[in-house]
Amino acid sequence: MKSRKAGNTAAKSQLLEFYERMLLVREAENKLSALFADGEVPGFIHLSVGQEAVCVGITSALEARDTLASNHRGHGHALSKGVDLETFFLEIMGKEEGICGGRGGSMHVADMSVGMLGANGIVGAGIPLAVGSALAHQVRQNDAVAVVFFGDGALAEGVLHESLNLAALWKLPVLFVCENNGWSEFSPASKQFIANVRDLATAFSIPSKKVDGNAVLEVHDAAVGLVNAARNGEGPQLLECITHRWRGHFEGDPQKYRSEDEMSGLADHDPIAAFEALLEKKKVSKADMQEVRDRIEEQITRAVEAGRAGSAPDFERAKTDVYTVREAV
Amino acid sequence: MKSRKAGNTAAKSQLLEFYERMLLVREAENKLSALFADGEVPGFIHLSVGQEAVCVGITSALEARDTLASNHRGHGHALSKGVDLETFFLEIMGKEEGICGGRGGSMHVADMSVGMLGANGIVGAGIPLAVGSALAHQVRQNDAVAVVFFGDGALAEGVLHESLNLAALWKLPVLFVCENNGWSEFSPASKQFIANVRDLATAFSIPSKKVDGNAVLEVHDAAVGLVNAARNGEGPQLLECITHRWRGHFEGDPQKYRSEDEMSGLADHDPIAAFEALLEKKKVSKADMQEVRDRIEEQITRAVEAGRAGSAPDFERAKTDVYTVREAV
Amino acid sequence: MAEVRFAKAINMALDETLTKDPSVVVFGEDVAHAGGPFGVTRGLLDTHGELRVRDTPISEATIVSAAVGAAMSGLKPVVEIMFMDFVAIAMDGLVNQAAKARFMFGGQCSVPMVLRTPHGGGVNAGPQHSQCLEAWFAHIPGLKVVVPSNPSDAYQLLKAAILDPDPVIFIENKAMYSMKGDLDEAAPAIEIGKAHIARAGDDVTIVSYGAAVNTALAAAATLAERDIEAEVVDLRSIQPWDEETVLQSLSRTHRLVILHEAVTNFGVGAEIAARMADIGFDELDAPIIRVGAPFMPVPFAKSLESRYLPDADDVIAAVEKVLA
Amino acid sequence: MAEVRFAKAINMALDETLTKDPSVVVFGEDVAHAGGPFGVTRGLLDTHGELRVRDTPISEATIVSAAVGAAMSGLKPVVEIMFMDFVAIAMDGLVNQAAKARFMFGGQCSVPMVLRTPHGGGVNAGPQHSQCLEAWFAHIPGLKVVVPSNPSDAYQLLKAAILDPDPVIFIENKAMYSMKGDLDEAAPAIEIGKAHIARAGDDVTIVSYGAAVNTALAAAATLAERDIEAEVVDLRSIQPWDEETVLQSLSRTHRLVILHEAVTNFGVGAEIAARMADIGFDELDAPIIRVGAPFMPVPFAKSLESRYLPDADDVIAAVEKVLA
Ligand SMILES: Cc1ncc(C[n+]2csc(CCOP(=O)(O)OP(=O)(O)O)c2C)c(N)n1
Ligand SMILES: Cc1ncc(C[n+]2csc(CCOP(=O)(O)OP(=O)(O)O)c2C)c(N)n1
Ligand SMILES: [Mg+2]
Ligand SMILES: [Mg+2]
Repeated sequence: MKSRKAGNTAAKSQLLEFYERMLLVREAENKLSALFADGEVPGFIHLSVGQEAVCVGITSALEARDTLASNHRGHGHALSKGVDLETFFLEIMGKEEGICGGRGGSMHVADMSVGMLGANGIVGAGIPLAVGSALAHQVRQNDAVAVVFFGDGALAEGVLHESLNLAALWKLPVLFVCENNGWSEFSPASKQFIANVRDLATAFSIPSKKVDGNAVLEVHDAAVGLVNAARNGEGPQLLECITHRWRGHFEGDPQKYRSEDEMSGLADHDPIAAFEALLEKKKVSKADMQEVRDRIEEQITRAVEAGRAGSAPDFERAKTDVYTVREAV
Repeated sequence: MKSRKAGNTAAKSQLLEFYERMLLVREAENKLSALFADGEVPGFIHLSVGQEAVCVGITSALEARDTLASNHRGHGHALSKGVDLETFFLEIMGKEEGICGGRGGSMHVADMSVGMLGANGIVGAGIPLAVGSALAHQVRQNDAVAVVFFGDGALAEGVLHESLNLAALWKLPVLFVCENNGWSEFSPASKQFIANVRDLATAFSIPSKKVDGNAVLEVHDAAVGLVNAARNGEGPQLLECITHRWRGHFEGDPQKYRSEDEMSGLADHDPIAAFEALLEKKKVSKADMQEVRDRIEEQITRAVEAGRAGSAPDFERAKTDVYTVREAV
Repeated sequence: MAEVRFAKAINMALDETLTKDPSVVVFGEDVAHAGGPFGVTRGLLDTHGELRVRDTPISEATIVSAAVGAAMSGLKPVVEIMFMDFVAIAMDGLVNQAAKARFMFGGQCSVPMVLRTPHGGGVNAGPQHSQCLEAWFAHIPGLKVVVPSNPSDAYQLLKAAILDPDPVIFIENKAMYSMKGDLDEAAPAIEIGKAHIARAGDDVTIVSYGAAVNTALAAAATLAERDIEAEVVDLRSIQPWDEETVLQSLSRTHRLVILHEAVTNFGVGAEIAARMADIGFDELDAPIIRVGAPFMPVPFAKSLESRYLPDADDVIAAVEKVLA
Repeated sequence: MAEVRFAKAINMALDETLTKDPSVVVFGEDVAHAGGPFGVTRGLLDTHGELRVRDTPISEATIVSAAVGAAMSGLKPVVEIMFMDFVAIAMDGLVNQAAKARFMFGGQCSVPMVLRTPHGGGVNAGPQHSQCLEAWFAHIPGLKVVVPSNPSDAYQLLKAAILDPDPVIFIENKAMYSMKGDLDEAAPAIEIGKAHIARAGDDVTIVSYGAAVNTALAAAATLAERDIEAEVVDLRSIQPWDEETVLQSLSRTHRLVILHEAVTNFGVGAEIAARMADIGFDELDAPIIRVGAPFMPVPFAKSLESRYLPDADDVIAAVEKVLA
């Protein structure tokens, strides 16, 4: 999905591609949720159900050479940047054939071949990593941009401040994306961070925009503009996407801290349902949409099968990945 | 120096007190410079010559119970908060009778009895310490305020961001004082930090002011207002003081990175000369001023003598200060 | 004497000290309203109020340094870092400030704070949520480090840590939170720095701390079936650590195995082995063997993590080696 | 073969690698225009330009983590943390990111970065500007740690570190910057992980690294006057470290003394002693003695710091003890 223009003028095929990407993320995570409940996924996983428009809207504005740093809630970032679905499932199910050999799991999905520099278990850590990646692009003059996704909770980490400053001083090609879903674990954003991220960006002379993070075309259009600016040497850019976390902080979180009102209102913000309505308005046929849904379902079924068929990682092999082993000269 | 009102209405005695405090800091540091050159002060020292109006203007707005966290350029902060001159010299000269027993030296002068929580060798570190101290004041409801001094270079440290946020969220009684002298070691502020500290404060809903940091009455008046606000439960406040570093980053720094123009212009910003002119205008007699100067000179002479007479710290005794040794029960 | 879980024992110590001492405050990420990520601080907010039990933003460096500043200004903060891996962001406050304040200010002040943090694997939390980094702290003069191995010790050691005038790192093995054990609230206080003989034996000394003590005890039980009587020393505190007790045990058994979950290389066990290879050299009849995690990050997959974590079989093999 | 100072040797290695490899970049606080706080990076900006040699703001955490991100995206960053004490702010980038990336991503990438930082006392810089914290890094799988003891090794080891595909911590003892030594640019490369016998001898093995190697050599010279021939092993690299060379030396001398400037307790020497008390046990004829700094912060005053730092007399006393 390379085209840099979309929005209202987007062709039907492109609209269907947005749809397919969002569905892929949604259905992959719904499946992970089920696998987790059944004990087929170890550890803990953080789902981005309800937030699919953010990752899809933004990664669709990127080129393959662009890099992406992510956070703990990174499934959508990874899949929409192009990580292969089967090796993705294999990884999260802890298998040797996983994209990271089962060493990292959900919180560390990475795929260097598509510029996905990794999910990250340390809140905020992706921010300076992306700044460094952008530095590499600038020094190597390879016309690439680095993007980082972080939540509203990460705003409180000092590295954000340091990174905004450094990126602005050095005019680095980096796009800061704040996925503001209103929650930081079990605490509401209002009790976590008092400033507005766009005011911060302004203080650091970083252009910024705020969009409805559940409207994929709106996200995409904004991202296209900001990514182009970054690519054109205009320095760092920031995009705030307002969205909603549907599930618990992690799977298994009973979410007692959220009101019934909030929970029951979530469906009103469904980025996928909203996009389906838009597709209908744009006269995309039900059959076309169903075809996409069928394809996704089939892909996920196959990926889960692959995941189940994968083998338990070998300890001795894993041990050899700590350092680079060079051929004897 | 307890009065909270000064400025244009200040009494002559209070004006003379400002003068005396500034002179004390200036002459103490000039003497340290000479002692350092002679090898009587080990390690390295950072002088605040030219910046005396900031510490004096602010500490004169504080009560004894208020606490103060400082940085590497902390002589003025310490002396103006009330650290005894003799134990101050003894410390910096590395003597057992020093306020810290010669264990810390210039970068760690502290005096808990006057609420001076310590100079600090880690840039930015005083900021969250002061936030914590303010938390203690709030929990203990002891009507005290915490103040922290930091330079323009410290603005780039992430703890500033974290501390502004936490202090604002918790409405802590803390005054953030940025001593903006335009230099961070050998680098100009413009290459170090792109934002304006007051814009940051605003982003965090923290009231702020900016003053000519070389005009002691202006600093004092602003500090009185902000300290009162913090004390009255209005939460954190921020004061930016524009000033100038006269000496090198540390003693011995040849300052090749500064232009001749800048160096020769420094004297125009002398807070003490400016204040002398003001005193004259306010009809303070030359004799009164001379008396102050004589007193300071004498005090410093005595302090240096005390410093020289101090003893080399005892190693075995120093070793026992690592942990609190409790009496056997 | 009641049976309580490890998490609850910590909660009781917090509740009790908050009640007794108005200068104790508790803060950290999600510790107040949510009662802590592992439920350890549940109920404290309701009982002790918003002034003293607080949720913080995700700002580890400032959480720790604010605790230092508060401790220098009359409070006794007990702060939490949610996973020990995250202390990497907060080392300045601990190492350059808390650990040094007393010394560098010539004994003018102490820094009576406690940092609680969970270490350890076993829950497939992966390389950034499972580390055991206690060796870092044990290397820093000015810090104390305690690691309880059961609910009763957790309760006692945390109370001792909060009472202690110096900064104490209190380490909780996260796999132990639901472990049950007897808790005698009236039992005499535990002194920080004193080890405990968790099991007596004459054939070999196994020194350990934290959750691994239970692994050592399990190994000892199996060894006993083969008539090998292992003495298990639970250090309880690793800084300071009780070298006298270890030396005395070694002087009886003449054989030493050291066990911990942390990476073996440059871990806490290295200091114990090194010290005994000095002051205990004449007592040693066999090489000192350390059992710990291999030199690699903590892996995610079950098949990897279960091989990664040292277990009773590893201890038994080590004991067999020193007895060979 | 020219005589150069330690600082200059580092500068030469940087200059040479910047020239040869366009992916090498250098950044840190005041490293570009000012040429570094100790003059180590002088001239690099002029020669290699603003794109590749940069001054940063005072943002240690971001300096290090940006280096990691840059290393994952095709550069070989060599960054500086001005005093090792300040790495306390930057541990996340090193420990949770750089050290783990290769492993947790299943070998997909390496992180070819170097962190240069000075440790050590001797200049009355006080408790927050003098620490030797290398044991922290040596404990972390995924990091390498090298510590040169003279200009020639500094030159060679830094070149090896920059060529190395994995993250390397390169430690410079700040008291050594003006030390002079011969530098042979054509000498064969030094392999990271191999120790060097700095002085041969049969009576006792003294293992050391960094500036302390020179202290060990001084002690050995004095001991030689008394017909005690000490073998001095310069580890050069402490992670990985060359246990074979140490074991071989011990197998000849049967006596082991370990020396470093860092605090003894839980220091690098603990690992060496512990390992030799295991694999070298049968070779040992005497207790292993470690010589290092006492368990206290580095004090400021001259009378204190000179007592604090381990010196040749301390080594001699230790050797006498193991020979007694
Ligand atoms: C440094 C660090 N501190 C704390 C945590 C624990 N933690 C994981 S996610 C999270 C909340 C993050 O909130 P936000 O950034 O808004 O992302 P969201 O979960 O809402 O997507 C916290 C506190 C962590 N992983 N890393
Ligand atoms: C964490 C940390 N990084 C770097 C340094 C080295 N350093 C000491 S002072 C200084 C510059 C500080 O500039 P500023 O805050 O403006 O204070 P000023 O010296 O101008 O008073 C630097 C980089 C340090 N001491 N601590
Ligand atoms: Mg959130
Ligand atoms: Mg400055």
